[in-house]
Amino acid sequence: MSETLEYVASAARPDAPPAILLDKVNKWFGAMHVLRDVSLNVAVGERVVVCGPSGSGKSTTIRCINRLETHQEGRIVVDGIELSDDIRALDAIRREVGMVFQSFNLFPHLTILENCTLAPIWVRRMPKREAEELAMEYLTRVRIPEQAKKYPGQLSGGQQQRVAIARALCMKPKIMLFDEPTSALDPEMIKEVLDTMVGLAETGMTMICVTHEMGFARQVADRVVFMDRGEIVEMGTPAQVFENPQTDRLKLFLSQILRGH
Amino acid sequence: MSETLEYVASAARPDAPPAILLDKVNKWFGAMHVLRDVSLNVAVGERVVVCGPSGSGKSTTIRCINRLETHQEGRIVVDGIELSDDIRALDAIRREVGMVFQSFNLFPHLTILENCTLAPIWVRRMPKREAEELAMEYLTRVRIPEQAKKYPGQLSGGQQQRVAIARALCMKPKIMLFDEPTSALDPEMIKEVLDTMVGLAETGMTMICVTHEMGFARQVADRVVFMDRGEIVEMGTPAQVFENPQTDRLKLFLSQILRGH
Amino acid sequence: QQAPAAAANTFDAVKSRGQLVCGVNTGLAGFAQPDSQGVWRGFDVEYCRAVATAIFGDPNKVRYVPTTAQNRFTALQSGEVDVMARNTTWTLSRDTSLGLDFPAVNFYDGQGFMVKTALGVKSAKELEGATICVQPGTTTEQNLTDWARSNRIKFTPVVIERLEELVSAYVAGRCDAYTTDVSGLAATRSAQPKPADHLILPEVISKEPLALGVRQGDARFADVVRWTHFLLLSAEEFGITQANVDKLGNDPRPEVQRIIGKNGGLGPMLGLADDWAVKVVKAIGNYGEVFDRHLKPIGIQRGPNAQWNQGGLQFSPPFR
Amino acid sequence: MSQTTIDPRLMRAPPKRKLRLSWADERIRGVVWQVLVVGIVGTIVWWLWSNTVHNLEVRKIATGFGFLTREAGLPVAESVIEYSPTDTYLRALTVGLLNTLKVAVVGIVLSTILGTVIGIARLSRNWLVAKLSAIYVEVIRDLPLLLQLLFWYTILQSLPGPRQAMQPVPGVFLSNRGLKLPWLDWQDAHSLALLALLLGAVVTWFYRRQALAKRILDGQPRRIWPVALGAMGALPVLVWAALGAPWTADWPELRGFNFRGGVTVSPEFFALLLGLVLYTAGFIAEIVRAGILAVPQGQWEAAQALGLHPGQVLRQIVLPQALRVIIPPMTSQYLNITKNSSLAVAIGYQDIVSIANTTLNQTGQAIEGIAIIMLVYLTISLSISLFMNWYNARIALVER
Amino acid sequence: MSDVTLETAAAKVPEAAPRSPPASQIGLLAWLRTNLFSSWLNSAVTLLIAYLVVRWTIGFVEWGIVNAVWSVPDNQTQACRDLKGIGACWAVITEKHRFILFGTYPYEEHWRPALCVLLFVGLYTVSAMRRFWRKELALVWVATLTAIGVLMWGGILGLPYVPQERWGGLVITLILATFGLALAFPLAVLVALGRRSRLPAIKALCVLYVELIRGVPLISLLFMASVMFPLFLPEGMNIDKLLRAQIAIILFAGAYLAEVVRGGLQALPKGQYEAAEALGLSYWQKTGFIILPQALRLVIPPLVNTFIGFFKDTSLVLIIGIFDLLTAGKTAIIEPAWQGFGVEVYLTVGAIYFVFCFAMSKYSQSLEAELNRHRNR
Ligand SMILES: Nc1ncnc2c1ncn2[C@@H]1O[C@H](COP(=O)(O)OP(=O)(O)OP(=O)(O)O)[C@@H](O)[C@H]1O
Ligand SMILES: Nc1ncnc2c1ncn2[C@@H]1O[C@H](COP(=O)(O)OP(=O)(O)OP(=O)(O)O)[C@@H](O)[C@H]1O
Ligand SMILES: [Mg+2]
Ligand SMILES: [Mg+2]
Repeated sequence: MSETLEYVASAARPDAPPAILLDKVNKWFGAMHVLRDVSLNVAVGERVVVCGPSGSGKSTTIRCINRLETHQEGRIVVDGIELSDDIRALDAIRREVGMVFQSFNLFPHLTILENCTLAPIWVRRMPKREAEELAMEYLTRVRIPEQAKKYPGQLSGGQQQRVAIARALCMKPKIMLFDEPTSALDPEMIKEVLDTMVGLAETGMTMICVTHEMGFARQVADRVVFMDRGEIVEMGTPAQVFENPQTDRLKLFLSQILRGH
Repeated sequence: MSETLEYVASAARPDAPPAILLDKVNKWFGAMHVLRDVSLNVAVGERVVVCGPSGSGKSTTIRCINRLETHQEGRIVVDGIELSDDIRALDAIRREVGMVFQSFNLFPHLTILENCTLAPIWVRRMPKREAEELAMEYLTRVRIPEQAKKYPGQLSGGQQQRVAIARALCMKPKIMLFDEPTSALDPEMIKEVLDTMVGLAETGMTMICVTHEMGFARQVADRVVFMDRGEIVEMGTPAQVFENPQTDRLKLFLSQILRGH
Repeated sequence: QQAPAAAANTFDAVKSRGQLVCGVNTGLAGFAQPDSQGVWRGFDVEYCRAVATAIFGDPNKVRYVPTTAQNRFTALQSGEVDVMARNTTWTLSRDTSLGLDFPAVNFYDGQGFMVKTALGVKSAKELEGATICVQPGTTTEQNLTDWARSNRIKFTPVVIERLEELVSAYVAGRCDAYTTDVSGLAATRSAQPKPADHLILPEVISKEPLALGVRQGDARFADVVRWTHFLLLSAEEFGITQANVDKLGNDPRPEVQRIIGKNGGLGPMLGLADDWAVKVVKAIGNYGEVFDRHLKPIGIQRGPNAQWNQGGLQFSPPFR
Repeated sequence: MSQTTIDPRLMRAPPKRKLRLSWADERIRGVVWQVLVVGIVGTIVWWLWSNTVHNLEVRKIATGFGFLTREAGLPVAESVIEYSPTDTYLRALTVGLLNTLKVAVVGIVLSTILGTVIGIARLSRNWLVAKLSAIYVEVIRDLPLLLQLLFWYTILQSLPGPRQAMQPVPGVFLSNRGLKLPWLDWQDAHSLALLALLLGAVVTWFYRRQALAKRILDGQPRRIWPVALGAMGALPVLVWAALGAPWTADWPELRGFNFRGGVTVSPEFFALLLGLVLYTAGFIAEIVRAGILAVPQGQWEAAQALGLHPGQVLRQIVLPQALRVIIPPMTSQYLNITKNSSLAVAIGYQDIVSIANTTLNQTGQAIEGIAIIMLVYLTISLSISLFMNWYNARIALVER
Repeated sequence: MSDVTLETAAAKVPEAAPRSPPASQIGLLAWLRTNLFSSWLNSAVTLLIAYLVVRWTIGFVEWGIVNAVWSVPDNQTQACRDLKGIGACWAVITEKHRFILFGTYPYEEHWRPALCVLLFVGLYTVSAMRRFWRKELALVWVATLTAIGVLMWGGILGLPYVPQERWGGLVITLILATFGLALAFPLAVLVALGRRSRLPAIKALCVLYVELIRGVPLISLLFMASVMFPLFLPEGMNIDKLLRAQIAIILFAGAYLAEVVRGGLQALPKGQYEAAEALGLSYWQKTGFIILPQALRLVIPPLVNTFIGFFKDTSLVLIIGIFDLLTAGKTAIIEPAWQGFGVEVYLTVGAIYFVFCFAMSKYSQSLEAELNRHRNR
């Protein structure tokens, strides 16, 4: 399996230094081994889609990347900074990595605009006026500038998720992580959000996205990673992975999600 | 309009005494007139689907039938017993009428099996063993016998609604009332529940069902009743009502629900 | 503020502060209690004013700190108050183990009983089986049990902390008898709509010398307090009153001359002004006047608090 | 099934984390912060402690619990156990503790009952009943408990004196000395009969359970009352008769100043109990109301539609669900009753606080006295909490 | 869009004229029938309660108004005593109301505590209005409390100095309650955060504090503050009695409020913490901007409940000889002339407590409704 990994990783823009490097990362929850020797190399500007059955460690992997979870073995290097117990390194990385959650996690007591400006003002120490201009710019990009004064509770799920994306973008991150951004949405709203993400992908942003939206993966992903039981089982271009699965597990998985639709 | 009523009512098995008779029933909530001269004759074994816009009094009508609401004018006779303030009559009727609610209303502190055996044991004074056998039989009929020991909170919505149906059946009612049993469910679960109801309809049970599922209505209903603003506006076979609506209101309503799908 | 090491200097501390801090009862009719205007009045309060006058020549340079039965001693120990004029019984253990001194007994009291006349009881010995109202946490409670034991009397206590509630319990008939210091009984009795309905029984079951208190080891300040009390006594003995104290310049009696500081000497020995006594008597009056002003109206007789030459216990050493 | 496919070599245990000595390390920071905070708190405590020791020494205040074995000499009006002023402080304090427990336990039971009734009354369909319960709750909650206690005590004192005592039933007297009830001249026979009654109650209870279980199993109803009558009526009477049927009642009668004989409910106890129960019931009523309202209307309807009777709906469906919402805040109220009983000082009921106050006044052992009060209340509070938490866990809802 | 078509189309449909319900369904009669006389048991209860209410009301009016004595010439209470309880002696309030309200504060200076009470009420009112919920409100608080301190103490601006021992009555109650809660609140927030901390020692300390303080009655803490506190300090050092009581109340209220706040913290979804962390906010930024604003909003009703409890509990300082409202009321009737009129005084004092607590409880209900409306759109 490792040959495949090497091959694919090196295939993706081998010249640039990697934006994210996971090297034999292992993680346990208590005694439960949830990540096993996960190695992944994401080049700058690369767009990676992660899929796999429930409980396979997809969320855990990307949460390790901005250290919402700590890994116990192996190395994670993000944007040239190695994740360790060092708090300064952590701060630096969180500034460079934006994250969008399945359940949006907007701050309900702040307006949309305040949601977007909070971190730039307090973390990046940006002047308020500037932060607001930036926020409006990104809100326009996700096509909801007119909602800026409303509260999250007044928006539909799709709109909320787009705000969440704008909020992350306002920190001008180099890397964006998405954890099943559409799975809490109604079918009609999924499209809104996917469109936004496609637009984002076109700007050349480095992205890792956990999703089961095949169409999206095919359209934007440079690479698809399939995880199962805490391991990366297969990876490759969407075409390789979807049309020509190598392992039984992936075949089974694909048959399931295709049947589900 | 009343000619139509007479005609259809008599068309349905005119020989048997009616299972349910509503005769010019009127009901007010405060000063609000929510049922206006509702007359309906349901023969034994007949399957009636009630539809109509929101707030038209569908729920109120069937809730009057097992006296979760009291009507103020007119007569309601169920299985030969007239509804009045008499508590014994009420007990007798509730024993004969099973009801399934939109929001399932399972008892969350009891297991599935206990949910089903509670009423047989305490109301019908059935021995526990017997009640459990009966419950397992009906749980098998709704295809979830393996969930018997779980609690409602551990089941999906569709499974919960099927438990609710089994629970009502365990009282061996002569009549079943359904109040929008599928409208709180996800599309995939709707099918599970509708299948169960179709199966039930095939046993010849007298049923009144409030639903907007056209497919279901076409498949099982002997008669479709259309209500609006507290009145029965039209009724007839599914074919009559759906293909050949007489009134503007029904036409408008049909165009809406068809557009919605 | 003051530590016990500095306790020897309460006098200086008071002087430099410009105010005397006086611990009083939170409310005891006749002895200490704020009136409708919130001004403290009563027999004990006059002692605070007298000491303040002695030191500053001004009876108003006092701050009153209401103290409860529980916190009065710590208030004094910790320096929260300079002097305690708060119906406190002088006992050996308090004198020794609490770090206090009792410079002067300003009121001789004893514990007695009061009953309703209608009960027909004439002597405390007839109280077998009675219900008796008593305040907790003071010597009263122990006196009562001691007395009951020595007289083989069984009684049911009703133990209520605040005096008002205790009195109202007695008045309402919750108890047959009410026991506290005789002065308190008299005060309660006179406050009743019909005092004649209540009878103070003849037995006095304990000695209750109610004394002023200061911190131990502060002889100088104790002297000031002690001699202020004696001044009030001597003034009464020699007929010096609020009204005539100004006009005694030519009084022939040498003792009177010494008291009013005509020839100087005695005041400065206490660290006070020569005319301290005149000012004190002018402002407060003599012992008898103070007594008549506050205690007589509520029905307390002089009894043991009469001058020694009137058959009482109040005796002032000579001013010389 | 998934477990079998996992390569056993991969079933590794997590490694231990190494600690790096750097301020940037979160764990180092954590340790430093903790050491700092604990150090500061520790220093303050140590400082206060050493001050106290020093002050006690300077002021020659003796410490230690030796005073507990000294003779108390303090009179106690009512006591669950034998007590006379010649007993020790320890015994006096025990009497106080038992008095506290007495009022707390009775108060908890009664206020739970009253509070439940009022809480349900607030949901009554009778407008007057509902409104009055609401007014009751508002008024009771917004007035200081102390004021209420004084109020009830004053009211009870305005009852007639012992000589004019009311006699609602012969042998029962109500006066400002309290409620006097006749009592048996207690003998062994009575103790044994009581024991038999208890035994009978237990037997009946078990029988009832059995009968119900059997009835659920086979649907046959069984009579319970014959067994109940036999076990709780005949058995004690038999025991009592076998032991010679002693029957001399101790009737209260006016002798001298007061009633002698019989048992007494004192006005102090009664006022305290009344005040506590009425006050706490106001709070419990709100808790119960919220609990019942928290059970969705659909549950009532579903149960009714199944044909259950209102009583069965309440017992089988609503209460079990409401209890989960009710129990945690109820625990706080039980704790409050226990602690509020310390206001007894104000109206002359001699609970632990009252007696400990007197003790520390007489002996000057302030620290020990207060330590005893706090220890006693802490123990009671923690026991109540533990019990209620256990009960709460037992009835917790099974979710996913 | 589809709504529009439905509306217009539906409007064209002729509506059948609604019949009004039968007479038994509406109007006063129907209301009485459904609400008061729906069954014979209900009717019986209604009649019984109505009878009792009417009787008590009449009794109270007779006692409190018809037969009452409103004032007597200087302390001659014979007129009151002659009533023998059939009428209230409001003269005691007429005579003593200033003492009850202001205690032993110098009589001529009573305008100062009176002004303070008004300031307190104004402060509460302003704080209660949501449109003033801004940062400046903290300044208003500081300014008002300072002004109150200046007014009460005096000593500057030509106001004569009034030592703390002379303060009393309602002002003391308001001071103890306001300062107590204003200071206990931040303490409670810290303790609640500490109790959820990952650092075991800090967590243990907070748990210890909360459980120890909550487990004992307030009066034992007050007692400790009053009797034993001087022993804890070095010799010669002392703290004002009011301050000691205040500290005891703060510690006690802090433990209770901490549990309330903790409830709010626990109710907050984990996602909020994670989202804030992922944005790179530091612990204190996260706590201050995201966690606390939401958590506190969640627990406003229990918070106000606790406030009400402590407002009343300040009356317990009578145990240590501070003249709060209730103690002042009790002291007012020590004077022999006025002994025996406790009921009138207690009623008055109770009414004052009631006004404040009732206002708080009504306010919390409306606030709860308002905030909830805000939450769901
Ligand atoms: N905080 C936690 N404590 C213990 N176990 C956890 C925790 N979070 C996740 N796990 C476990 O770790 C494993 C991997 O979880 P993870 O959330 O990464 O899966 P996933 O691939 O994202 O699944 P899903 O598609 O359901 O989101 C699962 O078995 C899960 O139960
Ligand atoms: N308990 C009640 N009190 C007052 N009005 C009520 C009550 N229940 C229902 N109504 C009113 O009665 C009318 C009929 O209600 P009903 O629930 O029967 O409508 P429905 O046809 O079932 O509508 P939906 O499709 O929304 O369930 C509505 O206008 C509703 O607002
Ligand atoms: Mg996941
Ligand atoms: Mg409906």
